[in-house]
Amino acid sequence: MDKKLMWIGGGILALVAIVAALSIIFAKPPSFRGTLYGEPFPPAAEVELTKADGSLFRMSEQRGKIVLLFFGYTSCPDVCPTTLAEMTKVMNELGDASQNVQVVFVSVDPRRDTPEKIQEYASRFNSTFLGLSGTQEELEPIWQGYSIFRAEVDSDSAMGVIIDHTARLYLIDPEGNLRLSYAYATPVEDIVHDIELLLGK
Amino acid sequence: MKGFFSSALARGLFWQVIGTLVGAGLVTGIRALMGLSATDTFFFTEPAWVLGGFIGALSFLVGSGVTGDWIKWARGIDTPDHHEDHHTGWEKFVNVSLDHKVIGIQYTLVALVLISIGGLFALIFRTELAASELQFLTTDMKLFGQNGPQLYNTLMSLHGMVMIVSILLGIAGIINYVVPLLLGAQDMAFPRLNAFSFWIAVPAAVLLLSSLFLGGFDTGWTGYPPLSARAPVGMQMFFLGVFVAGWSSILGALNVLVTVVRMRAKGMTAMRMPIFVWASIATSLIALTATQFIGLAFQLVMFQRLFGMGFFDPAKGGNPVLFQHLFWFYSHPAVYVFILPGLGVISELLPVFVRKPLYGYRWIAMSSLGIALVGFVVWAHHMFTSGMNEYLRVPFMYSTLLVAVPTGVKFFSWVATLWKGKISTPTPMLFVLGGIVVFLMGGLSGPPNATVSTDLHLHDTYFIVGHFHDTIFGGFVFPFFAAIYYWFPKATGRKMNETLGKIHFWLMTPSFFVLTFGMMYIGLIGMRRRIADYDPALGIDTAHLILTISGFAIALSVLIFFYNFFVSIKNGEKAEGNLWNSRSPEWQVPSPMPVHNYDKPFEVVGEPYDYGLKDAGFVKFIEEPAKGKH
Amino acid sequence: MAHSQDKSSALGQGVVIFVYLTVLTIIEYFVAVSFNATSLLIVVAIIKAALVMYYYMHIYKLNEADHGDEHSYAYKTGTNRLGLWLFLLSDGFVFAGLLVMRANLLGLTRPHLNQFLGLAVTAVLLISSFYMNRGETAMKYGDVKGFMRNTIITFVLGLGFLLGVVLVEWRMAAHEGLVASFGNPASGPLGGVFYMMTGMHAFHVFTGLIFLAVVWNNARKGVYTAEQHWGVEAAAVYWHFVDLVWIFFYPALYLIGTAVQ
Amino acid sequence: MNFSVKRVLLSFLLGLVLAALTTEISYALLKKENREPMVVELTIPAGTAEMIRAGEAPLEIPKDMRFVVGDTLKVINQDNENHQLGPLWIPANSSASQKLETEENLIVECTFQAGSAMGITVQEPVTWRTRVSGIFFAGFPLGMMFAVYSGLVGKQKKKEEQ
Repeated sequence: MDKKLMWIGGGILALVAIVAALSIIFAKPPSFRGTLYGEPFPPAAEVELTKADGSLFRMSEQRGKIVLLFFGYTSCPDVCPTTLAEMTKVMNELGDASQNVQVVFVSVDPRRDTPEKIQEYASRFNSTFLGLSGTQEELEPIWQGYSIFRAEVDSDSAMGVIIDHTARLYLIDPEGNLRLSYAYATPVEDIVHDIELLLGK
Repeated sequence: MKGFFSSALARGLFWQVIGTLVGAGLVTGIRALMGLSATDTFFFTEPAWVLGGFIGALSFLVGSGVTGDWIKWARGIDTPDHHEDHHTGWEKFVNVSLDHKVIGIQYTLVALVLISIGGLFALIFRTELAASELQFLTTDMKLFGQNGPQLYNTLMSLHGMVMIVSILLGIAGIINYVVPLLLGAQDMAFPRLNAFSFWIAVPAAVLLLSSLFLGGFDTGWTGYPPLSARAPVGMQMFFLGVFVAGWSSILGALNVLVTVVRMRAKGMTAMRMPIFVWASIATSLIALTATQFIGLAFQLVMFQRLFGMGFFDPAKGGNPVLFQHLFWFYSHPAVYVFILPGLGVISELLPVFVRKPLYGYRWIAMSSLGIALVGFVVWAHHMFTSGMNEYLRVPFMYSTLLVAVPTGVKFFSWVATLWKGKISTPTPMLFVLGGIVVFLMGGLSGPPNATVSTDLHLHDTYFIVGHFHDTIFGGFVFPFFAAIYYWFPKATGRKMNETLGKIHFWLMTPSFFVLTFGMMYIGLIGMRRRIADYDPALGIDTAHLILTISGFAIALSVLIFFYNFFVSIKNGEKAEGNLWNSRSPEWQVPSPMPVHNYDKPFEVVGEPYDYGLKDAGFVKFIEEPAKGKH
Repeated sequence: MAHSQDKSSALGQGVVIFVYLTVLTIIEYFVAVSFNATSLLIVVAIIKAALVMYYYMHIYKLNEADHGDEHSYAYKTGTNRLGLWLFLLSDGFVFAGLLVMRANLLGLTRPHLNQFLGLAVTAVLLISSFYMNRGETAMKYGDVKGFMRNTIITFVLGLGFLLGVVLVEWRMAAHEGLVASFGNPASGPLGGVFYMMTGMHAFHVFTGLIFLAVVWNNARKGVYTAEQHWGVEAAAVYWHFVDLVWIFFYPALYLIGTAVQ
Repeated sequence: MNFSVKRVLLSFLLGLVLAALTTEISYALLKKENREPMVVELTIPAGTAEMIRAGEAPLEIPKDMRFVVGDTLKVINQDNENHQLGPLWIPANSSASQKLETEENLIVECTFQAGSAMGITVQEPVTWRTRVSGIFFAGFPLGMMFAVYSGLVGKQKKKEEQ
């Protein structure tokens, strides 16, 4: 094996090592992709509703788990099912990391959504999803806390009354603080990336 | 006419039709099996036409027999190096020949045919534009599945591309005929590849022109998506025709480069080569490498139309500006491919009629290379208004203006060569001088389009149309006619008629100036490109009428040229010797040029252009028959 | 670089280069899987390309002075070699255009592909390149039988690559939503770029296989000898060129950027 | 023609340097419009919500803002009411930042601006990569020109010496 080849081999490995070192040094730290809330993190407003099985759900008791909270209603034509479907994809992508992520779907239509109906609707997408509803008085302060805009529009379609509502997704960290929020139709990879970044820390 | 039907051309066209039907039939059958629609407005569906056209082009080549030797080689059978042409007279030009002189003439003939077809299209829509409002290309007229304005768009687009293909074949004709003679070689490096490069252009031209009958297309010769992704089937034939014609340009360029590197006469160093050879190297460098990008850009749009791959469809995440980048990366260097050989002809012929050495030979040689290499990095000046990255427009402006430097060097050296020369003006010299002046007009109207601030207003107006007609006529058409008048005796042993030549020149040049200055004038007033009609309020009706008249005058002058060209073959005035008494090697042997060029190889002993210096010969024939250059 | 070695050291050199290429490919794979270093992947691809071009395609033969007699076989081979390399340069521009398209449309994202299958087909093509080198070296020393054996192995591996990409890879990609017409706009032009790049490369592998078959058949008929085997060199250089293209396409499609559904 | 590699490299270097001079100077002059991405802060002072309800327009908050792709918009809400700017929702007394990834030019809903709307324009940035490619597009042809012609100038001297 003539010596020149040995030198070339060595040269190549050296060059690769140098470029590898450089790319590690100058590697850009990964940054969040959603709307990021700065220090001191705003505490998430309390959500206190009775679940379909009668037990009480309190947001403040979800410590140790990431909560993905968003608002909608069972007879919603497009936004809610799409977002729920994306949440299912997020849970699949996360794999085993999805145990410490809880998806919560709160109703904006107390008149038609009973706790049982919305829970059944949510668990059709994924058994771990939590569908919550309650009376107008119980839901009013929660909508207020998350500035959820809602307006009833009566359309002549079979779905009856259509409710326009804010379609923002809130991400609450294990310490109960509001950390990130996402607009509607944010790509699934961005949400998964942020969750993995948050859990990874 | 009996010879025609058994000729390679006839066999090729026959097999092209068969191949198209077989290809289209195959796809139609598969579509029927898959339950898709089998027929469409133009009988076959679009995918069927595309595969049919492609297989038709390949069948032309195999049917015409031009790939015969290669197939033998693949089967392990060796073939003799020199094919003796067993056809004589005009039949030689419709059959496959490996002689670079026959191929050169074949290229030139097809170029003249295409330039007439392209010119005819121009006359049609020039007549329509003679007055505002639609006269005969009206909306309720119907031809080939297109109404008046659609037909206008197809004619305008095909005028562009047919002329471009005729230019590519025209320069290939001159280069193929002249370069081996200037180098002292027996033939090109790869004779079979040379024949293949010519013969592939014929089915390509057929495909290109078939787009007129298959619903046409309305995108102009550039074929920008998203419009080209929605145009009728004719668009696919346009793409396929250009794609196949591109191969001819690439393989021809490859052949020229290898011939120049490997087959020069003894003693012909880089700086003692005739200047036209330098121009051929520069033009081949571009044609060899950049042509792939127009092929790729068109292929991507074809696949977008056929399979829904959204390269340029914003709804599918594609980027239409990417097409423009890929397209113009070829198409601007392509315009330098068009003019470099022409400028080479001007530099080659000027010293002969001025009896003075070419001023600054080495500078002109390097300027050809300079134009070619800088031409690669200027393409985005076609896209200043396309929403490309605004910051990058300024660097492209710098590089575009920079191309004027080597062009300027050529101009100064031409003027210096003319200075104090004993100028004689037979027809070739008239066209050379005409070419210089017209190209100067083109050169001067270029920089306003290069600077971003002015281009934003001039983009897509008739000012641009005037500019590029000047550069293309000055850079190709005039030198092409000069080359034909100059080397016609070498090919046929007869001279073309001088008076008819002068009538051709003095009729074409003034009307051409009226045409292009008129175009620039109405362009500045606001006449847009590629529109079938214009607003009467602009008040440019009379200007358009004058343009149409000058267009017809140019057409008339070209007819005179054709008459002169075909009549002189048989009974032009005999001209067997060195009638221009040029120092160039091919004129040191009697015309018409013998089949194997130089019986005795020559050796370069002096400078190519030392006209006027006593006993400073350029080439000396080696007396003892040393090994001929093969 | 002594080119006129004896046969065994020439074959040995082929082995060493193959080892270098394999090691670099493994580095490339693990770098891409562990942390995202586009610049490193590009540098490794360029090094692999340089190795293949110098040792397997022996580009240095281009300026070997053979200005002897113009009618000699050697001079004509020199002319053919220049012609072939100019053709490879021009064909290279097509693949450069495809890489420009990939960069412009996908940027730092890439299609979601099966990494194991990607590495497998790359390995198959690399090994076929190795046997091609052995075949050509054998022919250079007159061992026609050795050339034919190695070319068969190259052909089989090449066919394996072609079927691996066209039948297995394309079908799996179609299942993962990478369909050519990508119904939902959100997935962007991933499908088009993937099919166009692998399709154009597969077409060149296909023509390479035909070239190998023709040359193998001619060798069987005894057309080639140690002094006169231009056909063999042409087929070998073209085959290595096809492998050279995949050296750039493999990271561009499988490794650079983050996978997007 | 002495085709020495040294001369060619020198020519390209000279070309790139001259191009860098011209493009960088013009970049320095135009810095305001096209710039690198950065963090842009916007503060909502306390009591803005009341002012809006009372019909007055808060002075410090601009009518419309101009960004570059890659900018991060950081909104600091010192008001004790939740505020909203398009997709960005900022709870009371906290801050929210959002990276602007796509070029756009739109009017967004804004709770802390009179007429409850604000114009947002996001244009292409001029990152160091754009500037370097600008230098290449101008400098490479210039260098090529020097390389092509410098071969002739040099040879002239050698020719006299023979």
